[in-house]
Amino acid sequence: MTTTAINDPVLEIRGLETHFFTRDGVVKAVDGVNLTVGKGEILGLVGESGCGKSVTSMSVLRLIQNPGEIVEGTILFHGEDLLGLSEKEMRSIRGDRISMIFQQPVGSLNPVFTAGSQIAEVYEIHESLKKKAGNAKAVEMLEKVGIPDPERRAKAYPHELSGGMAQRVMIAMALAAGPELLIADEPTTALDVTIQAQIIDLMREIRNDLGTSIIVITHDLGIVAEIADRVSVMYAGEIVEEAVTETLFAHPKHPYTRGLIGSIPLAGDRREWLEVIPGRVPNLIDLPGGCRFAPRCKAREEAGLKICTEQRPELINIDDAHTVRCFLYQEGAK
Amino acid sequence: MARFLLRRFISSIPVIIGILALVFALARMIPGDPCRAALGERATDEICDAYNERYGLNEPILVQFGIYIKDVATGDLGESFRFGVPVTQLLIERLPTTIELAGAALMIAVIVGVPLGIISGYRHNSKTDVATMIGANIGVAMPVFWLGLMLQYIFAVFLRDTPLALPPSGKLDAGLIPVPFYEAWGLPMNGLTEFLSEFTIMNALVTFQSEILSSAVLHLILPAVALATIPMAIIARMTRSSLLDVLGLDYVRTARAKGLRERSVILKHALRNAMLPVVTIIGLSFGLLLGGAILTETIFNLAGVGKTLFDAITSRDYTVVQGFTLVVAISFVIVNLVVDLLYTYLDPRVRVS
Amino acid sequence: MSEPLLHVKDLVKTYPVKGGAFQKVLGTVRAVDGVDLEIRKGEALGLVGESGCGKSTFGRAILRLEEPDAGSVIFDGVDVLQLSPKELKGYRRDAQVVFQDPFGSLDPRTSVGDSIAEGVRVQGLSRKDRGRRVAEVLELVGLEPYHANRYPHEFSGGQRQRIGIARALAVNPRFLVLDEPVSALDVSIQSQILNLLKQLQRELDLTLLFIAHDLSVVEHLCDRIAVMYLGRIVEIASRDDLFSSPTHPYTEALLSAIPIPDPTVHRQRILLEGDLPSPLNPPTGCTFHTRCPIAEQGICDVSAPSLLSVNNGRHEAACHLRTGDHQDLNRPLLNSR
Amino acid sequence: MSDDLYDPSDEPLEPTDDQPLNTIEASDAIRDKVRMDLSGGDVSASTSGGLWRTAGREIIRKKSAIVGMSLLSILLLLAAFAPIIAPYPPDEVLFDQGVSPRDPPCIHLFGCAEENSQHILGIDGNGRDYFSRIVYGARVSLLAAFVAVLFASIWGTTVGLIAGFFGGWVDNFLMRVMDVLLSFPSLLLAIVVVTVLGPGLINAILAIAIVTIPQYARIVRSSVLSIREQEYVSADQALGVSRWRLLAHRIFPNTLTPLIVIATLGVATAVLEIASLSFLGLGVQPPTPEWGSMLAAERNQVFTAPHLVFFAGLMIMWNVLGFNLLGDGLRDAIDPRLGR
Repeated sequence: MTTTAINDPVLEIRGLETHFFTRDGVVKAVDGVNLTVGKGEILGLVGESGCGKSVTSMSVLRLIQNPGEIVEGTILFHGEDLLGLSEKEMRSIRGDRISMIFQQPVGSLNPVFTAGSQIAEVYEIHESLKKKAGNAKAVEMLEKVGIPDPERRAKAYPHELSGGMAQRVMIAMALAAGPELLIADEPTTALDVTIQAQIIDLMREIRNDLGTSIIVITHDLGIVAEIADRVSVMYAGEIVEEAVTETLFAHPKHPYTRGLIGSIPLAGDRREWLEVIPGRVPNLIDLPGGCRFAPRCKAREEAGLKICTEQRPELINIDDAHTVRCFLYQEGAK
Repeated sequence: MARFLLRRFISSIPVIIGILALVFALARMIPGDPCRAALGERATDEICDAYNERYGLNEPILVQFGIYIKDVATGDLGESFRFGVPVTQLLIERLPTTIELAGAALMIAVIVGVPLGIISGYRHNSKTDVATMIGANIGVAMPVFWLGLMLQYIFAVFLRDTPLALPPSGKLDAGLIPVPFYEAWGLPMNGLTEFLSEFTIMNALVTFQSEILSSAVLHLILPAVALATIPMAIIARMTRSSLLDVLGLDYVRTARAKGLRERSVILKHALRNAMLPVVTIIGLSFGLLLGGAILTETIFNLAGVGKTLFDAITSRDYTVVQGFTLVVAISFVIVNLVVDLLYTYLDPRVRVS
Repeated sequence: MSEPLLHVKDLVKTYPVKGGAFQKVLGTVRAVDGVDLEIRKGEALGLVGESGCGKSTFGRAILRLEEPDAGSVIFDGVDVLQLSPKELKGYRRDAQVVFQDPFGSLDPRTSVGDSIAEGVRVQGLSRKDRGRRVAEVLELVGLEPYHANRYPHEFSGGQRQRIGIARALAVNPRFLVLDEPVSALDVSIQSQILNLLKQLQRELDLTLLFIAHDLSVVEHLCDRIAVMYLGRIVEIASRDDLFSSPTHPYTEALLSAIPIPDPTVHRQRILLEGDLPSPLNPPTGCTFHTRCPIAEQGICDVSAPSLLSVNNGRHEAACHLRTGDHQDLNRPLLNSR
Repeated sequence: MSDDLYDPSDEPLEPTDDQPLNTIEASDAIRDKVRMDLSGGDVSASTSGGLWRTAGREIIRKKSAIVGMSLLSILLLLAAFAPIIAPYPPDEVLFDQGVSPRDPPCIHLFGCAEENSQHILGIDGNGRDYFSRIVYGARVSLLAAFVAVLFASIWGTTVGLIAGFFGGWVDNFLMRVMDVLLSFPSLLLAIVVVTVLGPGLINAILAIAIVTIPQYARIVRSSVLSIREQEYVSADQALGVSRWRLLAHRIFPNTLTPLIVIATLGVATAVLEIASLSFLGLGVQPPTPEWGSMLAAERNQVFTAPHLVFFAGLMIMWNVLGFNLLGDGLRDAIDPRLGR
């Protein structure tokens, strides 16, 4: 899968702004995000906690709850703006054409219903199947996601499942209606490494076998490198860099991306010291003027750029399908 | 399931023994000489000695406790000094009144409280929510005895001669004497049938005594409403806060992401979980109802457990105090057991372990 | 290398599992099931394993935060487990701990300075000296002395973790147990803490036991690495040996499961089937045989392997098929997919 | 706060093992949480970083707390300045001043003849100025409830601390005793205890305190259990801090937060129960002006002089409402997750 896939976009987010209106002020959790996911593509959305990556995904399904609100932008799904749909039309898309899995698989399943019946519910909603037929298809689905003894597992309650098993159930539920887009929000964060590897493999298989487009949201660059075709890096509510995975890891441009890659200890890497990004993520209520990364940016100091604190940088195309939001690469910014 | 039941039951045995000990001790500690309380102040020392001998009151306290336990186990709760009838007979006559009253109150509390809580939690921060919560706060704060008196005034005096007027006290209109069902059906009279026939409304229903039925229902309304107010407010608040808690949980998000309509999300996915703590509180409300019954029955002049108990305390009718307190406490324990059972049914997480 | 500072012999820690009406003991979980381990002066030893493998319990047991059921913990020649509460005071100065949760590890009602000073107070320092010591260690971990008067909720996760480290360092310990010190932190903060730990280890000549689930983090900081599975150590080797020639199939699986942030590297994954077995009812023989891709019936499910030296070196592993009588190093790993 | 609002990824990365739920303990825990709701709301044993200062700021933001505090300040003023506010001493019989029993209210402003002396709430059955008695009643109601809660919370805390900290058979024994006490409807138990002790204000206070001890004991115990597992306690243990110091400096202060909330809500319950006991004639004895007993004295006149019943009850409600709202506000301020 390469950038050519974008020519056949499943999802196009343009200028998305999702804000939370709290007592302390407006939290600009997502502030002008553009994203495109091609057919059969796996897009990695990376960022640290609080950067707005989860809010972006919840915005796609229009599941933002009070006091949050999508204030701006368009979310085109096969060219149709999801933000313009009625609630009823939106419901028919959720869980059917776009579905989602979450970080805490056990907590994401309802404790009082069996795993099977929760999957069957998807068939009841979207394919108007009767309970019995739904249950049968649920068992089939469980088998597809690699759960041994699916009939017995279908009758199990979530607390009887291990984390890995519960995440497979969640995936089965998400895939039940054959969605075109799967959004996986930190799908492996709560799992052990060996289980994490199983789930990553499963997601790759899904894409290969079913052609489902997937957005993987994570803070773990390792997972992105393993699975994603293309990566978008988010910082403080905006996309700061986007590129094909190989390019991004080989030639990271944005100082934040470079810092992020440099700060993780790599297997087999024997650096004496890890790179450090000084300071901390800015408060989303009181964002710095200019570039949001400027207060923590070492490259800016080295280059002696003044504009960084004065003007907000635009996303610029520096290479074939490699965009970055940084004045370092902007002609005439110096 | 059966094993769980058994285990839960066994675990309440120490508590029941504790209750027996406490009731026994408290009854012994109530000031006054039981002999003279029973036989009158003029009983001579000889008569009292004989009396104490007969009732084992001279024995060491542990032996007395042993005798007491044995008596309770065989269903012998002693004899009321004041009425000269066995305490069990008194219970047969008075318990149904209280069960009917508390049952009606609980029904009102649940039927009104739960939906109010749901609406309030669902339409969180709306006008309905704010109004309900103000109402619930006031409801919790109202003294039962005051509410009872005010209801009496409003419905018996203020609304007199209107169709809304309600009888302020008693169980039935004067002169009405219900025919017990066992007579109507030609059944033998025994403890059980007599006990069942004391449920006035039920008895009237199964024997088609419509006049008695309507009178009994009308008489029950005011005390039941008075008694129901506090639990109703508590249940509404609990339902609301529990629903709000659940609505913030991950699996509710999953349900929405599946494409369920909001109504199903709330009524199917959220409510089932939100009801778990509410079930427990309904069980606890029972204790509140029994406590409140003392006040309500006194005000509405109903010869139930509460009023009998209170009268017994003020007239030092120890065996009645002892027996009734015991029955109330143990029924509270049993209600909690039933609640646990219901809980297990509702929550699979508890069921399996 | 230098002599051992800490020598743990056959350490066992069990937990009763209670149930029933009378809280009858239904069974025991052997959280730590006979662990032998040496930590040498000045080294950083990594202890790696998945959740529930007993690695944190091990850390708590050698600090006597939990009382072990059997075994000995010899620190500098003294069996720590035999010390009376009074004698323990000396050990408390020498051995300290940093926890995972930056939010739960500081008392919300105590100022940061008082939290840090608690240890030196126990050791009998005067109030004035305590204040000085607090200022010293705060600077040591990259915070300012005036931070002492603030309360935990005024700090970010990374800063709190620094405070936790300062508290441990205040008594000037020689040995530090780090229980998942970075796993609750954001990536960019993790590297700050890891660098700090490395720097402190060198400056203060600390001996570290670094407990983690993340192999690459451990690799960065540790000289030697032990791998734990269901309460037992299955492999222990120097960092280089472990990464270049992992011997136990579980270690191999763990290594191959680490996501590598380099999309150009394509490895052959060894995927383990299924989940961790219940520690309440562990498998017979080698506890790993239920998930092991090379396990052989009649061998692995019969007897428990012990740690044996690999190639007569300091590299040890517990696997019948790789180190014991049935040794066959060329036995291929079967890929599950 | 804004951070965890929308991004779940700052959870600790390693999952903690799901402990199997023990049926009985689970349902007990819920019962505890729920029991607190009987007196107003629930308080989780764990306290998030909120210190008193932040809590104070939060309280000021809570409408319910403000309303509660206003209601209570008015009562406090009534109680403090009763001799100034009340036109008559509470037990002065005014028959020689031309009143007869249960005279209706006489307010000059509303057309009551000027030559009659003014009694804004009328005269009670014994010829005393009802308004003055209502005003003085605030003293008894506030003081009695406060003392009862103070007593119960001190003993409950002691029991809970001991049970939670020492565990084992001590815990088992103490908690079984508490279970027994909780098996009785509290009003019933209070009635029996007063009967044993003999009626009167002090004994009523004592009775209510005794029957509420278990509530405090259980909430403190569960706080202790959860605090004992906190890493900051482990860290102190590793530093060699003694058990007693841990109990006094770490565990006890951290149990205070839920305790204060429960105690505030508990005052409301105590107000109600003292009034109930007095209403039944077991609490405050006449002629001491107390709302419950004043109401009891006139209850048979509810059809003829309802105002003599109405105002006493209204005052009880006022007091209860004040403490409930304040308690709710406190709880929301301390545990913002519940603040809605």
